[in-house]
Amino acid sequence: MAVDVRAPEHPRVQRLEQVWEERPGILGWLTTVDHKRIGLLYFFTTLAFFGAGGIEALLIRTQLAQPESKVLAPDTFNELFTTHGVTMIFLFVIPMTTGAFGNYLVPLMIGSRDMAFPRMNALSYWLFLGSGIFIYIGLFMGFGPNAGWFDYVPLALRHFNPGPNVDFYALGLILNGVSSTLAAINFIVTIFKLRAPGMSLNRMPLFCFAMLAVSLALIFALPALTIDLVFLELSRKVGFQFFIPGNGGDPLLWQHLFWLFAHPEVYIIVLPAFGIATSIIPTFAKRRMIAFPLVALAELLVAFIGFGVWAHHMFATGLPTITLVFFAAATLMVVIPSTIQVYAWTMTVSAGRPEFRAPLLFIGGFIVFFVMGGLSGIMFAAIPFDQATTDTYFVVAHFHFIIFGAAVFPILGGMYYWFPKVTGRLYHEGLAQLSFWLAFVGTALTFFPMHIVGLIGMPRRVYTYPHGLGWDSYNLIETIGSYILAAGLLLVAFNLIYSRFSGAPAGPDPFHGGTLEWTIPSPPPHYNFAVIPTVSSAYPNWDEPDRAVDAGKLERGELTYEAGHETPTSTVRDGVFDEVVDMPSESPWPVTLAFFAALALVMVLISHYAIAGIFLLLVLFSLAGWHWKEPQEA
Amino acid sequence: MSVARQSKGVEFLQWFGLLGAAIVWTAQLIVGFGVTVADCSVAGAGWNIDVDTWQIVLMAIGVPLAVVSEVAALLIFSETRGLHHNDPPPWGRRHFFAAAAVWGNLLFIAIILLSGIGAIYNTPCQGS
Amino acid sequence: MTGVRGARGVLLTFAVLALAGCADKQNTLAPASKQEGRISTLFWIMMAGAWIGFAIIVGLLVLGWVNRRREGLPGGGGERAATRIVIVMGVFVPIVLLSTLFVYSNIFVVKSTAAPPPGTTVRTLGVVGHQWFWEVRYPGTEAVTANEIHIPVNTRVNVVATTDDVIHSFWVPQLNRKIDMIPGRENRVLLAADRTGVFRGECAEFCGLQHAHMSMQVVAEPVAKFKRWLANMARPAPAPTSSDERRGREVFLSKACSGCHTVRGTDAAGKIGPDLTHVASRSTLAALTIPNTRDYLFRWIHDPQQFKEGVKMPSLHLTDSEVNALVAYLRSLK
Amino acid sequence: MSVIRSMHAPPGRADRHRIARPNGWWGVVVFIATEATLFGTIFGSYFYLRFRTAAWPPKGIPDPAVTVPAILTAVLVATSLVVQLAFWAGRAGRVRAAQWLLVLALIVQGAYFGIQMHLFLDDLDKFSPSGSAYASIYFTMLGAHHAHVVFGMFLELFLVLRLVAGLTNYRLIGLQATTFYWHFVNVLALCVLATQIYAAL
Repeated sequence: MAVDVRAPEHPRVQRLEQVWEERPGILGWLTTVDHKRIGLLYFFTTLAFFGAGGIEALLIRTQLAQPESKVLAPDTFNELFTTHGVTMIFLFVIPMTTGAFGNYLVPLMIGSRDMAFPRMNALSYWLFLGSGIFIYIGLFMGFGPNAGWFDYVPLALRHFNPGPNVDFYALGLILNGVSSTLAAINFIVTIFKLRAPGMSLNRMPLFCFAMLAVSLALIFALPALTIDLVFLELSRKVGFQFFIPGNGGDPLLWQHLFWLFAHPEVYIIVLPAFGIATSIIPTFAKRRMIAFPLVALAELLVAFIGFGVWAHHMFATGLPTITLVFFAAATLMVVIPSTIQVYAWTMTVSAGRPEFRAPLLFIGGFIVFFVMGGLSGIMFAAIPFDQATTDTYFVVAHFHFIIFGAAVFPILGGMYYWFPKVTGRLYHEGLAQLSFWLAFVGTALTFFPMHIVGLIGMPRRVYTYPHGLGWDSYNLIETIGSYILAAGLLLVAFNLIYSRFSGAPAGPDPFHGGTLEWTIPSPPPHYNFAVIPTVSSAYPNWDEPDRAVDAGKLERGELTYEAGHETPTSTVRDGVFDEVVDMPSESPWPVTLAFFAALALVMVLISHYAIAGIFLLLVLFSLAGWHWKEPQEA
Repeated sequence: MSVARQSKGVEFLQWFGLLGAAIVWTAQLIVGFGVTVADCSVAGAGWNIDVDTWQIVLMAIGVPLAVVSEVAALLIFSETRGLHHNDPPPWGRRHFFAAAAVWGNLLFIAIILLSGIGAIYNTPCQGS
Repeated sequence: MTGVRGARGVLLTFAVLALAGCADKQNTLAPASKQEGRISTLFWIMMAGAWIGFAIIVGLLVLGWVNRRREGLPGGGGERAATRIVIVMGVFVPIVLLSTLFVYSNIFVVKSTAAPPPGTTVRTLGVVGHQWFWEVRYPGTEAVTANEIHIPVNTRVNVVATTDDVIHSFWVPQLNRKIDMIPGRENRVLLAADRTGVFRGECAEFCGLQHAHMSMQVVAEPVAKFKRWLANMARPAPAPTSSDERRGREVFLSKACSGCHTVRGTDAAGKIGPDLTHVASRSTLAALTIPNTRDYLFRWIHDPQQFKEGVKMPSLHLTDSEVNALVAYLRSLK
Repeated sequence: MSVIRSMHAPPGRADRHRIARPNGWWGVVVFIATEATLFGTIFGSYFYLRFRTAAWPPKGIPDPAVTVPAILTAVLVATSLVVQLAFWAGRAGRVRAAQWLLVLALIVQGAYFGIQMHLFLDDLDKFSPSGSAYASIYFTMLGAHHAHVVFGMFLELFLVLRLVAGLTNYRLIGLQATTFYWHFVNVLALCVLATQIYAAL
């Protein structure tokens, strides 16, 4: 079957090698537009931030292990929990799932040779890197964000927060938002236009549906955050009055805009995890997903209804009940796409012959934690109960079960699952399963007691708490759990590094996965597919006749496009072959543009607006330089 | 009626069945939420807005429209009964979306009803 | 209600033991008012449902594991049967259950626990959030105090919650839901203790450096006792009797103290710190950070920062004798 | 099945004629979607703040001008036609025509922008954005739109320069995208105008 497609000695394949090869060395990485290399850049960068966020979490837990402890000063604690939140959400989970997994896998799953806008793809990465460095420079200079990740005004305004801490937060996130927006545009067009011939929407892998949902959500959610941050900076830097009650402003405007972004954000965080789960489950259950269309729609529905629930973060602000009920209703019904998926996953596992290897174990853990976090989430749709427990550790427990249990577990499972594809080597199964159990127990121990300690009155974001309120033992258990969890994560890292160098060779398709990435060699060649596959179902790798036909095309030179730096496009709805497009090759401009953009924000931070303007001109200049070289000139 | 025209109609039915209810709910949320905010704020207080009437009207328009889009989905679904969701487009795709939308639209109908009822049965502008 | 309690015992051994075992001072599930009672009932009902739902999913996963060697569902049946289960359990059942929950909680419970409109209760009191203490006012009287809210038992008290600086959140878990204190807004919450006692509360919205040290307590007492307390609170500060106290007052008025604190009946009318007119009648200092004893008061005046880093009150570098005099004076402000 | 494959297998690589919208078109459409949301958020904030203030504009702030902005907007919207003509000319291969039409659009839009800037600074003298929430949102909204006009002019300028070297598929798509962007900016102009003069009605 597909094996023939990869005959490396074939002249067409060699030609493709020449056409798609990129400059080696550091310069190659700086100018790369290859979605796989960009994916790896994202992967390692986000892992670094994951480490930072994890250390922050451990410091927080250490401080809270006992009442009245003095491990951290209050201001340090406040910077740490704020940066922990910002890091894990904006610098780890989202760039990891979209940037790393999405970038690497989407083109492979839809049978394309790259993303629709490769240079813009590189730009998203460099902007993201800039935003991360920007925020962390603040932290290391002792000006870490310190008003909580949702940064409520007036606490975040200059009067109560004179340092540059919040400016690092706001400007850093504006840059981060631009990066995510560009990435989202890229994913949408890629998924719309670059699908292999025959891959009509109803034959698109569920992972791609998830990425499509995420990208659409980002497109419509991020502007609210951007505007909110602009309002905030205008208020802090030049005294605009959006949030000052005396002059017609309203602190709640910040909250409305922030949550209008940040609740869809929550679904943006978990949706790719759904996508990873729906990739891993069929492979190891050895059957196609149950209720496939329903699951696909569910992923889109979560993203869509997610826009109508924001005010459930504001139930305690004294808004009229008649305003709140709209959001309570949507909050309850947004549960149902998730119940659909949870039952579809479990049913697929039951109906198939599941092989509980590490990736599936992590998905199992994901389902357990996601259900737990989901069920406590339902409770917040009950307005009076929400008002009783919001801003307590009950909430902290809820969203960590979602963000850690439901988003990070699939990420870990996905790391194991696609590790052979990316490296060409197998991970160590025994260690992997051990790492799962450590992480599972650690997560349960860390976050379950938070429910109880919240119900018995512990508010979130306190740097210490008095003895004698019955909170001590739970906090100690949580801290112990967090260290077990850290051990589990380190074991994952060790396993992957060790296997990278001394794992057994994996071959193109170690798990017999259903989607297209398993039809090509591991690691994938620069051009991904020697023959652009023609698809007739959502699990093309299981349609062996199709693959045999593809293999035959190499000889005939059908759909091989080795003449130039090209890939075919297709129609949006039905994946009918449309045209062949020239793909741009490596370019120095994205990284240059990102550099100037970051400098412009630094200048805004230190209030040198004229210089910032100059850097903005340089940004436009780089944009011109970028488009001066056109793809067909490659 | 030419085949092209007919397929255009079918195409519209499929997309309306998929998106109709969602759009209706979006409209209800924006208007319904906006009205409550306006009525319960400093300036709006003077405009004596009758929130309940607004909500009833919104439901009276929204629910039927959502039901229509559910019907559209059902029509396509019955039209494509027997197809597999991986069958060749356009019919395979129409079946795919209809099969899902038939259930998805129920959510929007539920949300529209619950929001409306909640807004009507609670006391206007009473802090919560 | 009892049925729920029964169910909770079965469903929740872990949590219940935990909750029973702990101190109840700030426990949302140890209600001391009808309102909080309704809310905790709502919680136990949702909790029961949640555990059932959780058990079903975990059960299905376990079944999948047990059945891992055989194709098809454990009970037989393939794609169609599985899809039917997804639709019934994933769409129909939740729509019904969640809609019921919506009506129960967001129409009935929400109404029966909501803050009453202004002027519909026997008593109204104003609580103003400050970084980081609670100013308590009793409209219609002179009484102003801090961090210690006295209310008559079995009486509906309408609390008007406002803020002087950033957003705080007023929360007495055993009495009712919390309410945010937001600049430019007047929010309300109902307190109606159905038994006497001291109920601890804490600021729930992150409000800066000392968010962790912004607690308060609500003392629900018999009406007569409350009336006596309020009458005393409304009176200006008692005149100093001993020479020590007199000297203390001198220090208080001559040094920076009076710039931030008010002692009614003297020239001290500062608005930044808590009103100290009857400070000696309170059981704690600095929003429940330390007990209000002679020793602690002494150390607090010496260097407040050691207890509450970042608190607005500076160390005035007073001599020990000055501080002793101040302590004597302040302890006389019953 | 076989039907489908025969349908998809292209006759060699030469086949360049397009049966659907190009990637660039989709790219700009999605970009416009997010931009539209951005302005939607601004308009939303404007009316949210309006609800919370009894007098709009607040005391001491003059009503916004109506006539001049209205005329200016009309002029700007007219350039949509010019840019569209430029695209059609380009598609028909008449490169020079396209270039000159773009130049014409640039001149008109430049004039528009100049006068708008004058009005903007004039308003700044009359009342400060840090005086009231009304002023803050007023200047933010106008500033945001002016920035978009500038960016649109930058795109046109870039195309004018590129078209000197003749027309390529890539530049034609760029021209189409820019045309689209301008239509969007002009629709925004109408919405901004409506919001801006709302306070005077």
